[in-house]
Order: sequence, then C-alpha cells, then structure tokens
Amino acid sequence: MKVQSFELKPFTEESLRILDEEGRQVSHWDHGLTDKQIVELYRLMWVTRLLDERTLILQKQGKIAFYASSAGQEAAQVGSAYAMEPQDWIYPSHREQGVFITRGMPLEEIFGHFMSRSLDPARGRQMPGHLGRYDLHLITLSSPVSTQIPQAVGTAYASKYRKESSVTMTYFGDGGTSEGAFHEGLNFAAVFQCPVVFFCQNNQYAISVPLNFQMATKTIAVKACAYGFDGFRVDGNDVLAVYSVTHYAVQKARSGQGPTLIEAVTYRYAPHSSADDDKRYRRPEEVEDWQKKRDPIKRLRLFLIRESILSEKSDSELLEQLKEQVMQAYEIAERSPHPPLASFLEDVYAEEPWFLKQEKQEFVELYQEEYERGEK
Amino acid sequence: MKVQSFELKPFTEESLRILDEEGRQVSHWDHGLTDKQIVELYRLMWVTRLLDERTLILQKQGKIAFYASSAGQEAAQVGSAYAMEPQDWIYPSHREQGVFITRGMPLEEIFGHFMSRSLDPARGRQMPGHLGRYDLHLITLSSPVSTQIPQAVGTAYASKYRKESSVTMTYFGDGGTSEGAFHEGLNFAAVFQCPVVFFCQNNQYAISVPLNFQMATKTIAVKACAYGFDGFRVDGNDVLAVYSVTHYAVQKARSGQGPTLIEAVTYRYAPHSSADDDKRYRRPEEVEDWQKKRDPIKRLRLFLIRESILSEKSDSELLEQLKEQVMQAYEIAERSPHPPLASFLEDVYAEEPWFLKQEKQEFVELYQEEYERGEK
Amino acid sequence: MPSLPMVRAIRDAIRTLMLLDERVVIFGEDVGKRGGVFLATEGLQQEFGIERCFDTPLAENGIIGFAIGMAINGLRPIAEIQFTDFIYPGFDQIVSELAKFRYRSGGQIAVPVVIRTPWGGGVKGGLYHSQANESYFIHTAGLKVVVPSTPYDAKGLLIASVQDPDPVIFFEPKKLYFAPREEVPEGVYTVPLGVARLVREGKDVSIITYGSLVYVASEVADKLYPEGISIEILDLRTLLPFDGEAILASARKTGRVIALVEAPKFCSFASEISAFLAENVIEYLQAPIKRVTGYFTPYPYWTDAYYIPTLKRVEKAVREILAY
Amino acid sequence: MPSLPMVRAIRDAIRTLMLLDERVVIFGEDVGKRGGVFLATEGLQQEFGIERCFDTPLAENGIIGFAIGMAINGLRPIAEIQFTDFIYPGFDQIVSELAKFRYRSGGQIAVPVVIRTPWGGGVKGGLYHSQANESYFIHTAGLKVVVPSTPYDAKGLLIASVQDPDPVIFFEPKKLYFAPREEVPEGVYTVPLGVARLVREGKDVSIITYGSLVYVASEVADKLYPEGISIEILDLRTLLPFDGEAILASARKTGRVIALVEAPKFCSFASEISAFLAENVIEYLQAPIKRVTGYFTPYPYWTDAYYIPTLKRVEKAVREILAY
Ligand SMILES: Cc1ncc(C[n+]2csc(CCOP(=O)(O)OP(=O)(O)O)c2C)c(N)n1
Ligand SMILES: Cc1ncc(C[n+]2csc(CCOP(=O)(O)OP(=O)(O)O)c2C)c(N)n1
Ligand SMILES: [Mg+2]
Ligand SMILES: [Mg+2]
Repeated sequence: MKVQSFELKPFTEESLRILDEEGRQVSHWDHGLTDKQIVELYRLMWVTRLLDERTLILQKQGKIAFYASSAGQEAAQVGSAYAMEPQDWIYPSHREQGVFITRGMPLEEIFGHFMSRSLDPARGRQMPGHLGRYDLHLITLSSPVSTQIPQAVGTAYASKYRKESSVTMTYFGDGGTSEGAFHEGLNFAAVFQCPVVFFCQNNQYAISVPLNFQMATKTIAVKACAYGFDGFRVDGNDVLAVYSVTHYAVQKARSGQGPTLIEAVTYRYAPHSSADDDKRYRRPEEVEDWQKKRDPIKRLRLFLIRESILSEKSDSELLEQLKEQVMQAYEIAERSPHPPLASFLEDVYAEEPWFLKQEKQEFVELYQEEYERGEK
Repeated sequence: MKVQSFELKPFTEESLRILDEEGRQVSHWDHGLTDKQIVELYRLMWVTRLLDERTLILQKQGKIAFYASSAGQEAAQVGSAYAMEPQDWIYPSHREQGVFITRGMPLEEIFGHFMSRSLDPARGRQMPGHLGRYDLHLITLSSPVSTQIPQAVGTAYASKYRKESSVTMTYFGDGGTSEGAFHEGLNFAAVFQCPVVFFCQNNQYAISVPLNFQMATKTIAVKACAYGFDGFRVDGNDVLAVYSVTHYAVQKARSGQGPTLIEAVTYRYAPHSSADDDKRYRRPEEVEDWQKKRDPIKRLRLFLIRESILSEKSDSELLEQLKEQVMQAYEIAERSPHPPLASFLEDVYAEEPWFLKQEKQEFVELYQEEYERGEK
Repeated sequence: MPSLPMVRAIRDAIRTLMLLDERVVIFGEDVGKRGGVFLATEGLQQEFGIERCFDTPLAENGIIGFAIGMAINGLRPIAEIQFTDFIYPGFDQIVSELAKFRYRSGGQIAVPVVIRTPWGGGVKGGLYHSQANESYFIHTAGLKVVVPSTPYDAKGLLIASVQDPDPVIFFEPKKLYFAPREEVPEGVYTVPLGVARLVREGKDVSIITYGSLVYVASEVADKLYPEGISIEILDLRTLLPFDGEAILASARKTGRVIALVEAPKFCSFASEISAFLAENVIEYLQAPIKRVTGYFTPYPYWTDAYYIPTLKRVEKAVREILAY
Repeated sequence: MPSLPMVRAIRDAIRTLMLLDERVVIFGEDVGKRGGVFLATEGLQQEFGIERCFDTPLAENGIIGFAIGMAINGLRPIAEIQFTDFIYPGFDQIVSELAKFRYRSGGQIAVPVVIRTPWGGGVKGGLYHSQANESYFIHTAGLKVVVPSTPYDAKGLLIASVQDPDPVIFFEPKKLYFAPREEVPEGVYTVPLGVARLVREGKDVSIITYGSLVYVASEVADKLYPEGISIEILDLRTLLPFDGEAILASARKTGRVIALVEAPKFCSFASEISAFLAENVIEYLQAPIKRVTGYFTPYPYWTDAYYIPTLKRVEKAVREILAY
C-alpha cells in the first residue's frame, strides 16, 4: 500500500471497511498484504481469542483473580498492532491482549503475569492485564485511564528529536476520550507535529456508560478537528480495514506528516471485567447480536475460505494447534514459581534508600518462613 | 434581536463583525440595542479603560502590588457581560475588569480589593484581580487557569435542575483552552445539555506563548466540533458583534438549546501582568498596530459620532465625568482601612475548628500590637 | 432494625438524604443504571430519576468541578469517584478550588460538596485499586476528611457530611463494604464529625487508627488480652478535623502509643498523630511512638496480604514498646 | 568564580547539563522565547535551538506526561511547572505514573524526569503563587524531592537530579531567586542527593529546616547567640530520601528540636521530622518537639509577611523549649 495512492476520507460518519459482515470484499483498497500475512492476522486473532477463553476459565476457577476480556476486539487490536514495525513504540490500555500477542510477547509470560509468576516481567506487582515488555517497546500500562496519551506523545517527540523513524501508537477506549489527558495529549501532538497515532477502540461502553452519556458527538473521529489533524472512523471488526487505516496513519507519521486519530468501532463480548455484571446495563440480545453477526474472526474466516486462501481443513488444524499452544503456555506458567516474597520491596528506586532497606529487613525478619517458601 | 431570525454561521475562519475598524457598519444584524444602550456599552468600556489606566499608575507607584491589565479587551468583556441578565451566573477569569464593572461591582470595591482594604469582599485574601461578589452572581476566581470551566457547567446544571431560566457564562483565554479542564467542561456541557456559554477571549498570547505554539487549529471556535455544539468566531474588538453573538448564545441556552463556544478575537495592550516584560516576546509595533488601528473603544466612538448618537462635546464631558468617578472611587478605597490583621485565620471552615482557634490565639498573642493597629 | 454491611448502609444514607432534601444529587462513573461498581447507588436512579442520580463521562476533574458548580448554585452534590486511586485527575479541583473557595471569597462562597470514594487496601487491587491516600487531603486546609469503620458510623457520618457546610472527602474502606454487618437504624441520624470512637478501653498501650485497621487492632488486643496486656483502641472516624482531645487523653493514660495506618509512612497521618503527641504530651510518653504503616512502596498486587499492617506487625510493635 | 543569585545558578546548571548531554531538553510554559517567567532559561532557546528549549501549551498534565514519554525513550527531560501551585493538573501524572513506572514494570522502565518549579512563599503571591506543597510529594513513594537554599547547592543539586536515574521534584524557593548571591563554580559539579547540610553547629536547640527558612533560623540563632543560646541548624536539602542520620545525630546532641517549615502543619514534613524523632530517639529528648509551620489556612495575600514562620515565632519556640 502506498501512502499516496491510498485515499481515505476523514471525519465520515460511516466507518471505513473492506469486508462486510459476511466476509465479502466491499471496497478495493490496496492494503498490500500477502495471503500469508492475512492468514497470520487470522492466526493472531485466534490466539488472542483462545487466550481469552482460557483465561476466563481460569478466572472462574479462581486461578486468576481478575481479568478484563478482549473478546470481540481482536481485529482492532491485531490489525492495528500488525501495522507497526518492531522499533515502533506501543502504549497500550487495559484490555490489549491482542496487541501484546501481535508484538510478540510470549504466551507463557502473559499467563505468568496473570498468575503473578516469576515469568511476569513485572514481578507480580500489578493486577492481571497490566502487561509490558520494555525491550519489545511495549510500555507497561497502569490502571488510570488515558495517562498514557501524553506519554506516547513525549515518546514520539523523542524519536523525532533524534531523527529516528520510529512511530508511537497509543491505545485507549471510548471512555478514555473524556479525560483531560486525551485533550492535552492530542493537542501537544498537533503543536509539535509528533509521529504518533491515537488508536481508540470504541466498544460502545465505558464499563456501563453508553456512548450517549459520554459524549454528544456522532463519532469519536471528529474530535481530531479540535486539534487540526485527521480523524478516521473504521470498522473495528474488519481486520483488513483496521490494518489499512492504521498502516496509512503509521506511514504518515513516519514520513513526518504528524499525528492521526483512529476510531475503531467494535464491541466487547464479556462484562467489563471479571468484577462486572453487564446484565445491569445492557441486554444479552445486544451482545449476542454482535457475537453472531459481526464477529471479527468469523468475518475474516469467511473471507479466507471464500477466497480459498484457507481450506476448512487447514483452518481446523490451525485451531487445534493453537489451542494446544495456548494450553502449553498456560502449563509452563502454572509450573513456574512466584517471585521472591520480599521482592515487592524492590524497584521503588534504582538504588534502595536507607528506609527501604530497613523496611525490607524488618519484613524479612518477620516473614522469614514465608520468605523462604517464596524463594523456592 | 430574536434568536430565530438571527442567522449566524458557526465554524467560520472569518470573524463575525458588525463594525469595521473605522466604526462603519459592515453588516446589518438586528442586535436590538437602543442608542441609549449602545452609549451605555461605550460608557462601560471607558470606565474599564480608565480604571485600568489608573490601576497601572497605582501599580507603578507601588500602591498596588500586582495587576493584570484588561486594556484592549473592553469590547469583548463589556459586550459579553452586557448580554446577560442579573440572575445569570458569571465565572470570570483573571483579567475581567470589564465584566465586573458591567455586572455592577462598585469601583471602590474593585480598588478596595486591589489595595486589600476592608471594602474588598474577599477581605484581602487574594492577589489583585481575583474579584468576586456572590450576591451579584460573580464567582470569585482563582489563579489556576480553566478550573472555572467545569464549575460553570455544574452551576448551569443546577439551574436546569431547578427549572430556572438562568444561564451561566464562563470566561477564559486562548491559553485556557489547552487545559484538560476545558475539554472536560465542554464535554459535560454537551452531554447534559447545560445552559452555559463558553466565552474565550483570544488575545493571541498565553503570557508569551503565541497561538501557534498553543494549538494547530486555525480557530478556537472549531474546537466546539469535538463536543457536538456550535462555535462562533467574533471580532472581539467590535462590541456590537460581541454583544450580538453572546446574546444569541445566552438566549439559546436560556431556551434549552444547550451550550455554545464563542471565540472573541482581541488583543491585550499591556504586558501579561505587572510582573511581565512583553518586549521579550513581541514587537512593540505589533502592540501599536492594535492600539492605533483596532482599538475597541475608538471604533465604537467613531460609530457613535458618525451616526450622531453622541456628539464630540458630550463625549468629552462623559470622559471627564468618568475620570472623576474613577478617581473618587480610588480615593474612597484609599481612605478605607485594611481588614483586621488576624482575619486571615478565618473563613477556612464555616466554624473554626479547635486547631484554628489555637493558631489564631497564638497569633493574636504574638502580634497583639499589629493586631490592634489592624483593628483600627 | 435491619442488619446491613457498610455498602448498604451507605446506600441507605444516600437514599435517606435524597428523600429528605431535593437538593441532594449523586453522580459519577457508572453510578446511574449500574448503581455504582460496588452498588452503593443501586436502584437510586429508578427511584429518584436520572436528574438526581446519573452517570457522568469518565473525567474526574470534570466530575469534581461540576459538583463544585452545583454546590455554588444551591445543590448538595455527592460526587462518587470510582476509586480514590483515580481521584488525582481531579486533585486540582479539590486542592485549588474545593478547599479554597470559602477562604478566597472572604467567606462569601460555601461549597458543600461531598466526594465519596472507595478507599484502602486488602482486596488485591494492586497499585491503583488499593491506595490509602488520605494524607494528601488532611494536609489541605479547608477540607474535612472522614473514614468510617462500621456500617452504623458510615451512615451517620455520611449524613452528617452531606449536611455539613464544608466540603468533605468521604473515604469508604472497601475492604469493609460487605462485612461485617451491623444493625443500622432506618431514617435520619448523624454521627458528628470530629469525634473519635473509643473502640476498647485499655491501660497499657493505645492504638490510634481508623478504617479496616480498627479490626486488626482489635484482633491484636484480643490475642494479647490473655497475657494481661490491655490495649486501648481509638477509631478516629474523622481525620480532619481530628479529635485531638481524645488522642491526647488516651496517650496520657497509657503513655505508649501506636499510630496505625495503611498508607506509606512519610508524611502520613501516622506521622501527624505522632508529631501531635510529641508536641503536646511528651512528658507522658514512656516509650517511642511507633508508627505501623504500609511500606514505602506503591501498593503491590501479588503480595497484597503483606502490604497493609498485619496482626503480626502490630503485635510486634506492641511487644516492643511494652518491652521498652 | 562568578557570584550568582539562585536563579542564575539554576540557569547555569541547566546550560551546563545541556552542553554536556544532548539528551537534556527543557520545556514548559513561557520557557522558550521568554526564558521563563523568572528567566531561569533565559537565552537557552537561542543557544540550543527550539527542539531543546521550548514553550508548551498551557497544560500541566500534558507537560508532565510528555516528559515521562521522553524519558522512556531515552531523553533527560527537565519540565518546568511555572509555579508549584499549578502542578495539580499534572498530579495524576506524577503520583500515578512518574512515581510508579519503575515499580509497576518490575524495574524495567526508568523515568528520569526532573520537574523544576518555583516554590514557597514570602513574595506576596497569595493563595496560588506561594505554596509549599512538598508534603504531597514526600508522601509519594518513588519520587525524590529536593529543595536547595543556596545558589551553590541549587546548581549542584540540580545537576545531581538530572543525572539521577529516578524522578526528582526540584523545588526552587522563589523568595531566594534573586538574593542572596554566592560564588558558584563554572562547569559541572554535584551536590549529592540525600545529604543534609549542617548550616551551623550548636548545642542547645536543633532547628531542622530547608528552603528560605534556613535564613530565618540563622537570624534567630544570631539574635539569641549573645544570650548564650547555641542553636544548631540543619538544612535538609533533600526531603526524600531525607538524611535520617543527620537529623538523629543533631537531636541526640541537643535533645531539643524545632521542625521548621512553611507548609500548613498537619501531615507536613515537620510532622514527619517530629514523628521520625519520636520513633527513634525519644530517650534523648528533653522537651516537646516543636513544629513551627505555616498556618492551617490557604496562603493569604495581604498578610503574606505573617504567614510563613517569622523570626518572632521561631524565637518564641526556642525560648519555650529551652524553658521546658
Ligand atoms: C482515571 C480513571 N478513572 C476511572 C477508572 C475506572 N475504570 C476503569 S476502565 C473504565 C472504563 C473505560 O472505558 P473505555 O475507555 O471505553 O475502555 P473499555 O473498558 O471499554 O475498553 C473505568 C471507568 C480508571 N481506571 N481510571
Ligand atoms: C494551571 C495554571 N498554569 C499556569 C498558570 C500561570 N499563568 C497565569 S495566566 C497564564 C496565561 C494565560 O493565558 P490565556 O488563557 O490566554 O489568558 P490571558 O492571560 O491571555 O488573558 C499562565 C500560563 C496558571 N495561572 N494556572
Ligand atoms: Mg469502551
Ligand atoms: Mg491569551
């Protein structure tokens, strides 16, 4: 796909799409993906879905204490993350399993994180879902919504400052657009013309709050107007469209043409998190409707089969293989130890100051037994 | 002026105007003002200017420690404030002398405030310029930029909640639009359809920072796009245009049709405040240009004389009279005492808690002498 | 009298206030249809209408600023912040505005806003669903700060807070939301702000605390009682203005004090209690004033159970100051 | 060696750092062309270019978040907040992000950001240009907090802060910006973080303080010296991590301590000093630990001169604890 030849209209109310719900190609943009790459997108979406399904089971079994599901949003996550190069920086939000998987974070680390094992790069410090791998340019997220947005802009500025070509992408939800940090971040990006892409997964709800109680605009993309750059609305369940629009925005940023806002219209199937009860605010039929009629994986599958890129048989083989892979990763994580107990007293500073040394010493003395258990 | 018959176009790059720089009427909107009212606008602008001139002198004499001048912005301030009813609520920003004067705050109180006299309704607590009179629905401002914006929306919500017809107006500068609070406030107003008007005086600078380092949009008005309501750009040095647009927005809010953003394009003549040195960031010629060619008072004066609404003679009589009035107000303030010294230990809570009683007692014991002096 | 857990007592307080006074409104993220993530406002939107109980956009500066503006225009807003860990985007509105309006206006403008927010650890919430950040607010002149530890107190203190003319930050120890239960009278009653509750009389050691640690202190007292160690426990309930007299009286009596809080130590309210005693009754003190606090780290997820003071740590502190 | 006031020493530190290290950039409101409202960055945009010294939009959350993102991507950003009173819109970025990145990433991600900001009272700045709000940051694990009191220290501490691997909140006592002057070496040198400065040895009373109150303490010491009252003064310089050993040593020596700060009392750093002593060296104390602090009000405008501790108040405190 060449940036120049690609004609996208910003600020439309309709979502850009390549595939319709039945996986039929309805527009002819040159996304530039090979069949192999499209199958790879399909695989990544399935891995994300299967990880999600396994995690929800583990959560119900009490093996994972908390989980925010990404089911339904795979196309938005995988399609966008796939449009980046390894050197590009990613600031994810709180349900971006598909982004971590696409960028190459090993599944056993993800499970290790969910279960606070030593495999967790963050040493069990955070609630499940708060992943990060600095060496993969995946910035460890926090819970507060939208704080990552101005940070992503600063990271993009630093790349530009050093005249590197890397681009920064930051993820957030529809809810995240209401925070002041969203506004400040987008405005900074515009003023400093930073190579950054703002990727909003509009899944219709901020926990229980539907869009019309969050904002009075018809789209989220239109908000880019307030900063002087383009906003695009894309069907977030069409992985080819998501990839194409994101790739365009990434290349635009890379070539020095500044920031873009992307709104990917999608839906989450599960409650907000394992602590939520979505029946209190949405009808099960609404959820079913999205699951049955607009599922992103099903849609790509229909396309792949119709276009004979994938056979029914190799599809089911693939699925079996992926299930096995996910299960194995889980088992590796399960068998691995927790971090040392007293390690929660580390990493506050680069070097432990006197008071943390004291606190750690007191802790170790008092909890020596547990500590030793933890060491094993 | 009837709201319905008034046709305004939102989101234009050009500023709406009625009078050009020479005071010639260039558009024929029915602003509905009588000649007497137009003269009243003229008078209020002059009072604001004269108060400002006097205060700058006092500041240089060391009688006032700090001052943020409103010179150059009188049309924006007076024209907008004049479009409100007494029951309407006003959340001013930090250089709104014209707003306070238009709403009817006595000049001696304003001077009393500048000099921390007992005439100051805020008892000398704040730096000059941080005025307020709750009974006049003028909400005492603070220094932090844009905090008043979501507050104004809450006040508007309360009016709507009680089914009262009052409208709330909040003032801020171009700089204030960069804060997250601006975004959050405007979005709340849109979601709850509050009767509120957002009045931005775009005077081209946030202290030293020019517009193009603050934002990448061509106008400020366009930012209303991001919230789903209209934004108007008006020549802020044309008091008739400012009045008209504001009156439209106020009536629109009053009739339940929600919020509006107004950008009044204007200029401040003086440095940001008495602590600033504007030669570090703008050319004196730029300032002169605005002063000579686009002064809001001169413009209305030319109009009044040309239209024979005011004679040269009554104009100079008016001016003399206003000078006298300003001087008298200053003298009243000058002669009035400071608040009691220890009163700075009051009004933290409705009732003094034990620790403030203790602190006050200790203070009084230690500073009895001064205290008694202060009491006089 | 119904037996309720704290979160239901809080809901009952809000409902009672709304029945009583049209000026009372409640709002925040997920407060409306969902009834709040902990169900503290369950059913209130249905009962009182969407104008009085509603969802807001996800924006804490907006929520608190909005509440301030309402209070200035005659309402009695209760703003819910979903977790106190998410109060910081609204910190400016609290510190610069809410706390200072009365003062800066020379007493003209009162801002009777109540900010309710789930607070404290012990629920495996990690860094951002566990904080005990009361110190930031206690350091802020113009605010009142409340932390109940029982359902009865929660209702009575919340009613008192909403009826108070000053802004109140009302911290709800979420660890206590669903247990224990307690009989809570129906209708209106208040527990006055600024008055501590003597949980247990004792003569050897005073433990001064609040929130869920009241129960840890009680466990320690129970455990050590058979050894003849008599522990006095003071539940402060209001942290600003705190009940200075009650603190001093207890310290004078026992001469040995532990200030017990969930927060990290430096500049915590444990430091305040200690400094207050060292300034006023040092002559009565027979041992160092011990602070037992959270560690000076962010709040960890996996080791949640070890972060806030445990029975073991408090017991050790008691023994140390007794052995002093 | 040039004799400089503090604000020029700070400018010199920034310039020295920028000459030394391409990764150092500085930005904030009015920092570029204007050179900062106090001229701490005067001429730096001309010298180093607009990419390294620049104005930002008026948005503190944005400024601090932006700085964090830069540090994560290898720069050494210095963010100026125009007055510490305006830091609150960015408080979330500081407390939730800056302070917690290293911890929450398991040590993967360092965020060496320095936030410089004019701090403290005594310049008739009223509620919002006078605050001494260090306590909010000292209570926040993961941050370092610095307050210099001399031009020499300001430069050395600022260089140490920018070279430190952890985030530092660097408070600049604006009352001291233009006087006194002091000889400040050219080029690079550091004053280590975490080490107090013994301003004056004494044996009767210790005054533990920082910022502009170091000078008030010195005046009191001078005034009482002829009466044979010997006052020791400790300038903490770094408040987090503070120099615990130095504080304890002084208290052990004199047995009489005054903790002197500009901030309102409750949960202030004066409370921390006092509690730290009451916990560790109570057996050495011969008198109550006095806190002399700002009043528990917002900072008033007209009575500016009375708000932060005066010579008179400190003198009174010294006499009281000596008479104890
Ligand atoms: C500052 C802040 N306020 C509140 C919360 C609690 N919270 C967590 S996720 C969430 C909703 C987020 O909605 P959205 O941005 O649409 O993302 P989604 O969960 O739908 O993916 C809320 C309110 C938070 N994490 N941070
Ligand atoms: C939150 C905050 N940050 C910084 C400041 C310092 N400050 C005072 S006024 C000002 C510029 C405001 O510019 P603008 O909004 O355009 O209003 P103007 O002064 O031009 O009328 C700044 C940066 C402040 N008052 N509040
Ligand atoms: Mg959402
Ligand atoms: Mg301006």
